[in-house]
Amino acid sequence: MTKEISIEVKGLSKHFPVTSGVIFSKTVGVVKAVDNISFSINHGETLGIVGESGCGKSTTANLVLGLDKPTSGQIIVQGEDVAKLKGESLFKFRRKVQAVFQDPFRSLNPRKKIRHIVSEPLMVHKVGSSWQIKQKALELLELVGINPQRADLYPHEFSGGQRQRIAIARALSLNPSIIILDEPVSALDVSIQAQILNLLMDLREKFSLTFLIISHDLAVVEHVSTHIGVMYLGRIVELSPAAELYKNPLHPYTRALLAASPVADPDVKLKAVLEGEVPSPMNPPTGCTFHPRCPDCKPECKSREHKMHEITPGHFVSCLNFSS
Amino acid sequence: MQTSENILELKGVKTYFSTTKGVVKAVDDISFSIGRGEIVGLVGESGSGKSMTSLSIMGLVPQPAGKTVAGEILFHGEDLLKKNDEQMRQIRGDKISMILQDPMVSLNQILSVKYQIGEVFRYHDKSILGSLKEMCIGVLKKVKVPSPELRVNDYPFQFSGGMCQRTIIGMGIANGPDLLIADEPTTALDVTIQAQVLQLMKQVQEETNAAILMITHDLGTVAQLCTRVLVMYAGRIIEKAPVNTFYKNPSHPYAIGLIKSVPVLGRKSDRLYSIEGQPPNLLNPPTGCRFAARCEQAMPICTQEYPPEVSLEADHQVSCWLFAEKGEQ
Amino acid sequence: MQRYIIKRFLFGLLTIFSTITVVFFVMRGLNPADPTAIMLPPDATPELQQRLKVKFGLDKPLIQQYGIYLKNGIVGDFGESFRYSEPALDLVVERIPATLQLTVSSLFFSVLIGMIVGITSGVKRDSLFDRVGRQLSLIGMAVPSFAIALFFILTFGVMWRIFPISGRGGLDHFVLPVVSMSLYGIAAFIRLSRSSMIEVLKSEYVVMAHIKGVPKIKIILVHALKNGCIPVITILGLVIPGLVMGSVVIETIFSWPGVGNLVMVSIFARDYPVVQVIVIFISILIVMSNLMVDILYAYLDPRIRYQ
Amino acid sequence: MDTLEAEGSVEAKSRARNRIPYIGLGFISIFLFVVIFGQWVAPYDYDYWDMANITQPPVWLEGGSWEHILGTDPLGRDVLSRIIHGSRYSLAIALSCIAVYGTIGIILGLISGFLGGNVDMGIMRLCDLWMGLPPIITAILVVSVMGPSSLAIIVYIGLSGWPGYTRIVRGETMSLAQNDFIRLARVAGCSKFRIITSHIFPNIVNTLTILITLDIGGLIILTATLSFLGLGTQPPSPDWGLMMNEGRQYITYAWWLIVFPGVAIMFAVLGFNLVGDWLRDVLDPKQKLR
Repeated sequence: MTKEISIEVKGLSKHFPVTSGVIFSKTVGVVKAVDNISFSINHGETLGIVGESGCGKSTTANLVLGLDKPTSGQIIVQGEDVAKLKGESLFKFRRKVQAVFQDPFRSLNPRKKIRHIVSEPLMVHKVGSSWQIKQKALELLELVGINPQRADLYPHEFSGGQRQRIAIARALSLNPSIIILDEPVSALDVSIQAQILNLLMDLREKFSLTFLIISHDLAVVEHVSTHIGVMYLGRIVELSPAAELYKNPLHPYTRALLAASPVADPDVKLKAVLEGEVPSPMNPPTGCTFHPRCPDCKPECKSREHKMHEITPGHFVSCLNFSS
Repeated sequence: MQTSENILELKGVKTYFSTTKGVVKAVDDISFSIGRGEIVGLVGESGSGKSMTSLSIMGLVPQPAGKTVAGEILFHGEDLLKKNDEQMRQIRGDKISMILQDPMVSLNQILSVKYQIGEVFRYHDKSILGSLKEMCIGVLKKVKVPSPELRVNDYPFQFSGGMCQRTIIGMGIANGPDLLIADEPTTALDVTIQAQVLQLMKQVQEETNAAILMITHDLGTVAQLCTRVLVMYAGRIIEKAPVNTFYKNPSHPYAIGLIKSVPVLGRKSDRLYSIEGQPPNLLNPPTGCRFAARCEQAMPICTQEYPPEVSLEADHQVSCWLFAEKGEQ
Repeated sequence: MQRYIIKRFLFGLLTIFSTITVVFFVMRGLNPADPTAIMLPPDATPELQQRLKVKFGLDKPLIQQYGIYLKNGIVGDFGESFRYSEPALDLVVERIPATLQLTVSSLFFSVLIGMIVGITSGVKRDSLFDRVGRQLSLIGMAVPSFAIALFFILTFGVMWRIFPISGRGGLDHFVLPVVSMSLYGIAAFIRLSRSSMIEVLKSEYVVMAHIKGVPKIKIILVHALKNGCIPVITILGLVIPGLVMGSVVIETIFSWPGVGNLVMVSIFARDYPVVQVIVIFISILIVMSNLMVDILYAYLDPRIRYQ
Repeated sequence: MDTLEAEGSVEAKSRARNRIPYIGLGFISIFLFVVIFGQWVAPYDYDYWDMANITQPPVWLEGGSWEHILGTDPLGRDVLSRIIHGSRYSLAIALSCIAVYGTIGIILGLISGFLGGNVDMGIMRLCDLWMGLPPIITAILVVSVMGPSSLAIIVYIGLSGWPGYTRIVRGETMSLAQNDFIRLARVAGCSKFRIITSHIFPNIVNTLTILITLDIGGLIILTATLSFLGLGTQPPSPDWGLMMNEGRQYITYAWWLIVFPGVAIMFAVLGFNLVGDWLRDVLDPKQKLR
């Protein structure tokens, strides 16, 4: 496999204005949902992004998918800047990047037969004749383990896991090279979750796909990813190869997250628990946004913002303790 | 069972729902007991009937469709199913209390926190013990809500999710219950907040020595908190074991599959084990073992007759033909 | 909280102002008929007509008329009625009490009876009381108030002669108009508060209250009632304009000497100054009642209070 | 709790399915039958003056006859025939009103809900101001400009009814737009037009069906009321409200002139309300629309 860069994100920010007013609205503040993040994913690799709710991970997914325009920064997908795409070029870009989202109950149009759900991208992009499209849809269903004889049923006749399979079939229909997975298994039961994760990994192998997987569940992300980024209040605080992150977590937040994730083994006991709660993104703390909860906080942390530093090859962290 | 005194004992409890399509057997013949100071985990996937089990104990099965039709629920040896509404009301919130899953919707958004905590005292004649406000502040202090004197007058929408769940836990333990049922208490919370709440519950348990029935789908939470595990599948309990035995040496094929299908941090494998298929419909559950259709080791008898509960050790029971006499034929 | 009320108040003023403006231009600008033609006998000379126009200021350009209208309006001069040659404002003001008595008492009965029956129905869902109440409320919503009024006149007024059927006088004059005006509202509030109650009783915080061992009656009176009132109040804001419509109908049928009666007479007589004053009165009434609904909202729902 | 809720909604839905409103459907079928075949069913023309039999009581009273089952008015017109012909006016006016304000309301609601931002803001402010303009004032304005007629009713209701639809459609559209299948449609490259027509609109059809069914009843009442006040249809049309207005002056000795049209209104409205209620239970188990 060549080390070809699939997605490169440079200094990406997305700020949402907060407005108030009954008749005339005025901007009273900004939420920095995503604040100056950078990462890159090589072809065939999987980057997992973990973080708690409101840390900006879903906004990141929307930006990479071109559903939202960034406030600043660049997203370069196979040589093209997503933010600059418009009209025809954006339409073409859609063929390369597809997505699977969290809630299998909300990600399929309840009024359409699953055959139409799976073939809609093909119809919109006019790939082949209607007969070919129909055949392709059945093949895709078969591929993800749905009996093609059920193609004329509606989504409500399927269970959560099956719906997620249908959503995956749809994402694959245009032969994309990149798939964005936004919490793909968090709405599923444990035994179904394993089925879907296995399916995703098989498909990645088979079609040499590049994944960007977003989840709050560190164990799931660790299981499928080659690299992991940890997000806190709109920023990536640590980015490293998956194995390295678990063995040698550097940022205090990463350590806290690892300690807080309950492990399904009674011998591994919960370690130190992080105090306090995530501050409001409308009013983030100065300096390092993590400093009010940080066990290793130094006076300078309150005022100085940190840049990412490469500690070992491929392992970046944004913390004063490691900025040599 | 392993402790001398059982706080709660369920014997053959069945809770059914009548719908126009037929009877849904949400809880079908389950028996277990909880000793003083134990933390018991009731594990199962969505739809397995674990929430209905807890509502059956509370006597709060949604009426009129649902009803506990058979069995005994013994609390300190007295059958809760034989109590009238007023007697149950006095027990609820005092001797038995419960924590619900989503803290943001289980508090009434338009009543103050003070009022809602106060209800626990007011309706169990505890208000003579002191000023209601002081007692409410005490509750918030116990569950470590910051600056309780000020926050007590707030409304739930001014609290974060974690604080709401702390408040609910506080209400649950306010009257020193013997049994606390926690129905997915951390599912709606973020990872770091979840850890705080779990730690709080453990601490509370140590202080009050209340028994906790922890209902969850998260095997991680169970491993961290519980002393004993009950596994529920499609309305029935299929395995009961101490927590160490359960994780090290599970017996029922479903329990084995469940444990193997969870990704564990730091133990990356290429493939997860996965149980193929879907749980059965509780409207018309299969006559035999309910897991038979998904089981790799299914035998002919599995689809014909429900397996009896077999004791492998003193406190390790399993309902599976692999361990029962007839199954070896 | 105060900011919220002030904002609502300012929005109300804007509504009144835009209503006045729209009404002025539509009535004087788009209107094909010449009001002076109606005031005068058919054989009147054009010169007489012109003099009348000058008298009422109708000869000036429309925008200028509007300016004059606003300027005079601020000091309470809304012109003279074409028909009665009296200040339009006085004509309307003397009829306001009669209308308010009618509308306020019907609103009171609608809300009171409707909510009591509706809440009881919701709590005792599928009981005999609920089933009977539901059917009656369905029928109540299917009969227009003018039909009820005529039916009452027929039975209580004409056949049995129990209650007077026209005019305003003692308390007995109130019975038929108020009852016929309230029935639709009662039916609507029964249905609304019932479904709102059922919704609230299903919620998690009611389960939580049961878990805490709160007695059922307290759950209904404190938890469910307060939450269940919020959608009812929302509808209240929408019911009030309907009530104004109802009062026009009822006042016409029972010859009730109120504003609703006057507006019908004035429309057919093309007595614009009076119609305009009535329009202003109605929009003030509606804006004020909306403001009251907003305040009630803030009182019940702390989420608005602490905005 | 999730299973519990799922069971609950399934139960409510199937319970509603089993309780088909036969009475309501019956009323509607009779009403529609009369609307469509009234011409052939009615014994007389609505404006036929049988001067030999004026103010004749219904057949079962003394002086009544089988020629005029429900009696005649002081011009000798057959009450039954007038009611049968009048059904057409009620339905036609109600449907035209819905067609006018429904179209405006739905389109603005879809635009407002899907595009959001300043467009949404503008449309919503317009809605607020419009709703602040009391409906009776709109009626007064329209009638004073156009003169009383059925067209005036349609114009007035068409102009004043749309904000309600806009708000509901906007709300539904916004909550649908939160759904991941809309995000996925964008990811697939669907155009805005396609998303609105093939993803959003089919999902609000249920809501619209309920709204329209429940609205027809209300509109029959409203138009009858306006005609009764003399603001709507003019004589000699057999509109039910107008019939009651004309019958009012004979209330002391010809009660049938007001009772029968009133009963007709009641049954027609009751039919639509019963069916609308049932539709809401079946199609909207979450009871978003009260």
